[in-house]
Amino acid sequence: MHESGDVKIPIGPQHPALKEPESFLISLRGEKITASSVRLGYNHRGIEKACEERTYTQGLYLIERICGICSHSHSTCFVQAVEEIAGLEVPARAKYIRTLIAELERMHSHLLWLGVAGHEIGFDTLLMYTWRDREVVMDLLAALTGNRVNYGINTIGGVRRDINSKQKEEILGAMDILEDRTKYYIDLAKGETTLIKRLQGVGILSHEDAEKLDAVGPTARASGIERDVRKDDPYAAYAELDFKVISVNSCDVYGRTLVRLGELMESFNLVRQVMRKIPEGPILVKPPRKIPAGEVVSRYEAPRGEDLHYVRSNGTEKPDRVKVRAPTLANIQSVSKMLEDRYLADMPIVIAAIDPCFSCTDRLVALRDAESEKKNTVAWETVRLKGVEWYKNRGVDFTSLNKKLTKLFQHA
Amino acid sequence: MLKAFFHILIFPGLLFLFVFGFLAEYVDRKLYARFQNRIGPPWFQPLADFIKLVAKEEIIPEEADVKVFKLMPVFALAASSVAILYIPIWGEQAVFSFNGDVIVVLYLLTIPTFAYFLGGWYSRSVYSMIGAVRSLTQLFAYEVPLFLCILASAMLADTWSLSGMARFYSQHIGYWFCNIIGFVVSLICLLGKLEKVPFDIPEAETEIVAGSFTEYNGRLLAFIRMSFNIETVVGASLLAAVFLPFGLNLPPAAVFLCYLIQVFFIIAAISFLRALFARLRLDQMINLCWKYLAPLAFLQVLFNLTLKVVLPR
Amino acid sequence: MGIISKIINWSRLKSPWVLHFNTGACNACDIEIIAALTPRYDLERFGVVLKATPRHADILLCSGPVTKQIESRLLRIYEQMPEPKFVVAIGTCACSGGVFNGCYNVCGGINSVLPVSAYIPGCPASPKAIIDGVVKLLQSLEVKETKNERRKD
Amino acid sequence: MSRPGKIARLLIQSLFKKPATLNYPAQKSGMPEGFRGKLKFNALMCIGCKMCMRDCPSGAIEIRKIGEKQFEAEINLAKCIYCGQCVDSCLKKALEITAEFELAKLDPAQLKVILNAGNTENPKG
Amino acid sequence: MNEEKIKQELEDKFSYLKDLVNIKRKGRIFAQVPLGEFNTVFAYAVKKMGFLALSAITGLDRGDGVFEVIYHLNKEGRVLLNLSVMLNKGNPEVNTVTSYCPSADIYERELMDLLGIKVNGLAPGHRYPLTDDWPKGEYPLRKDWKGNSGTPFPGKEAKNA
Repeated sequence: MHESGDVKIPIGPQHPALKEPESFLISLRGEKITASSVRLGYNHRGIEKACEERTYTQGLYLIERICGICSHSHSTCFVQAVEEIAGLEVPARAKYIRTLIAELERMHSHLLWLGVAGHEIGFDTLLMYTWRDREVVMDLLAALTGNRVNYGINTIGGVRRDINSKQKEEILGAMDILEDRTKYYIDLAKGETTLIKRLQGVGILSHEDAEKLDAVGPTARASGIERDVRKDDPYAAYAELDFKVISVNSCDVYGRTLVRLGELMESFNLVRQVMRKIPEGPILVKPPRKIPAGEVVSRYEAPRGEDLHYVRSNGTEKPDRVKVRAPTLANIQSVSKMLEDRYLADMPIVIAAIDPCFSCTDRLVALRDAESEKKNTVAWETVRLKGVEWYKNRGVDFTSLNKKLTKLFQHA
Repeated sequence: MLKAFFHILIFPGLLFLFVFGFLAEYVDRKLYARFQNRIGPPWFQPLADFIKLVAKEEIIPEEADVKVFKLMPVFALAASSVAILYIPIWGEQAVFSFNGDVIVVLYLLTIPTFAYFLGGWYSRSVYSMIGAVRSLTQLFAYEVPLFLCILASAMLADTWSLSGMARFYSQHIGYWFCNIIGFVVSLICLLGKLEKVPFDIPEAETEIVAGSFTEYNGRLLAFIRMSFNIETVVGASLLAAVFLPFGLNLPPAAVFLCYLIQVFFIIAAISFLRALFARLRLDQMINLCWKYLAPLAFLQVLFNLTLKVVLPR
Repeated sequence: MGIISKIINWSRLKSPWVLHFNTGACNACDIEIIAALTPRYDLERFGVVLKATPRHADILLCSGPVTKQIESRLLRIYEQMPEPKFVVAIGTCACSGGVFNGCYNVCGGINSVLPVSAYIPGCPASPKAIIDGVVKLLQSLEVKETKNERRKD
Repeated sequence: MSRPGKIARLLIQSLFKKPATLNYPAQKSGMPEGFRGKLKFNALMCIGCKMCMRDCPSGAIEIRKIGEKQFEAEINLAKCIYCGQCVDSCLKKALEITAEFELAKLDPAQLKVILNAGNTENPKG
Repeated sequence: MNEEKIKQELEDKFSYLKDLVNIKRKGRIFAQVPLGEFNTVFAYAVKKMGFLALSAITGLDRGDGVFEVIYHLNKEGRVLLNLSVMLNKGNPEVNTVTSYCPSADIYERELMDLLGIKVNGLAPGHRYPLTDDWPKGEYPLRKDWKGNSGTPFPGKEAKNA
């Protein structure tokens, strides 16, 4: 797919557009992207194997650290699986608390995404404001769970911390603040010309492609696939709550933005419902140390899409196999499609638009990227010629100027 | 002779420019931060950055063409500093002026861009390459409307010397209003020249790391940043001289004060715009310049032509 | 001579430009680093600017356990940074490998690869902790520099 | 209807508003209560069952017998992930979590903290 | 969406699936398919029964010289049909399913790299997730794989102590 003539740019592993070490290889013709490929694995720590040699309790914290942004997603998904195998009936209150944290996490993740998206298109002001407002959620999470990220609220059989009435009020108060901030951002997203210019029609992923490539989460929902595990296969307390699945049909980055903003609004009302409906009672049932043998597939709607854990136990206190399918792994396959004949300038936002979370993705084993080693070894002569040719076609001729200058500097 | 040296080295030459440059950067960054509801850097920040960079180890990438790589930043710095000498910043009279210095100044202001282009081109890293080519492409987009606007106002003043223009406009204060379109357009173009959002395409961080300057570091980077600051000052002074002819006939101190106010007003405007928009794509930017700014500039020219015919002297 | 080097030291302490490199972290520390730059915490108060390329940076902020395949790259980035340069390990994983100790693909903390000047534990290290760490580092440098001064004179 | 510069009003407002920035560290401000920071060890309560060691996800804590019914805990701040599992696992409430989060150290040696009856919270030196 | 119906349909269509299909709970159907018949069943599930989306492919080492590969198919994201197939550790081979679900590609590469399961008919491409110079015959997820170096997990020492 990468033709020899084209300019190849390695994006990553250390690149401002990616907050994580991953490597995309982009072939350019002028400003146009002709081909792109992704190499994963930099973030690979071998978690799946490691889980096999840790007890469920230890494993839980490890799983939580698959990803710092959707930590609650992974840990919940895992404990749900373990509880199902062990046949534990989790108290209703615990389920509601999990739901609460899940929605708060979704808020912080989507606000974060909005900021990052802003940064990717050079709109740092948006980054600054969204992250300022995100701090409200972070404070809540810190107060409720005891940590800003990697909350450690889940434990097998329930949750570790209860919420009191004072916290309830704080939460509701915060929801109001966040809601009108979000309304403002929706207004902004719908109204700011430069923003729309950069997002609309970029990173097209048609409905068919989305289905063919099994896209999940906002990426899929922006291509008109109404799929949300919270509705389709309710877990925690979602069965008892009512909410809409946001989906639009624009199939582009702009659509994904709107979907996420819409989901934010949904999350606010979900949290309000939780606060209203949350029953009294215990928050934890004592789990056995040894989990009986069995196998379970557990699903969870992470902010980025469906998270899927397969857990098989063998009656000991350590799992036999833990398989994690993070949402990004499902979505990453559609990135190349989205990048097809876009401009280089669109690359960061298109990649960002699936809200990639590579630390989730590379659970397995690492790879050393052969291709991005080319960074310094790209035959710059070809690069130059291509560039010159491209601009010549557009009526700009460097070659003569270039010759003159080289002469000049040889004399000098 | 001595006087010339004084002008070149002290005022309004290098020393003044450096100080003013630091001030400009500070104001820009501080305002930017405040627009974003942050505190922002302390007043000495630009100075500290500069000294640190100058004192830092210098690495020259082995692929780079050393001569050009080293020469270009200095070149840019020099070019942008020289320009100030032709711009009236204290009263109506520039240090040096002759009929036609407008064009000289404009071209002096173009040189840095070329310098960055060559610097990036010869550091021979992919990112620098693309950045360099982008900055040149961008140059072709904003240069025309900018020149047209200045031209328009020159035509109205019927002189090719900046000092002359300043004199003319300060005498017919009413005329500045005719150039309002020109002022706005050229302000936007200035953003392009200074490679600031929404036109920071050549150094778009998330796309091509730091564009032409990816490989630069230490002293050379310091020079580049400095020449950007000086460009800011010169550009702002130019616009002030051409479009904001206020308080030129006050007592000298007041004149200088007015000048400062005008320049800082323009700098503030720049950092405001910079906080306001998302970065445009190269093609979008070119569209903007050719489809909207250039025609507007033309309009300005025609308007001024008719004005010259209609209005009595 | 003394005065000049004093000025230089001062400038170094006042404008630490940082480069953030994720050596296999779980993102938690990374987002906290970004959070430390946003209005609530605003590291720019201390002159800290997040730079895109190693060439411009003075301080390398590493987050995460060093995975086997990032090791070489980490070294390369470190080499690309011009002297004087410092490394700060942010988060438990960066300090020691944390929960990832024993994962066959992890080398352990940053200090197993690079000389580290400051350790900021925490999982993740909260923005406040990061600011605290950076400030501690700068203060220590100040002290060191002045000591060197005395030795010179 | 979209127009450029929709955010302008907000910008102007915040120009005249007080920045959202906390004046940390000049003005100390702690974490919300219940924040999981550094561990506290009440040596007198410890019975040396080592449940904490057993459940610790990162092997950050080690309980050592230093005498008859006397134990000391070595906590490696660099390994601890501040999850508080040990506190939950502890049968005798010998371990507590404090909200102390400013743990940055320049010297790795200081990251190992030995807690015993003598000092329950702060490392010596 | 009725799990019973799906179970019924499968069992009627393929007699050898009698009491190999079981419903673990709402929306979770596990079916163990004989190796030889796998492709037909898979094709049928995708083409006829509308299990269009492939959520993931899990490969695992059951220890007793048997590998298991589980295909997690889902229908409009509601019902999960987990088709598992047993392979002999001696010569583990499956046929690619990329022709039915293109997204299977990445999971199948995982199988190849981590368990050393041969996937027939998989289009060439760079390997995932292992590095290109990964030693031959090293398959991390096999139970008998003792791992390359890496600091021992402290938890172990804790237990020994």
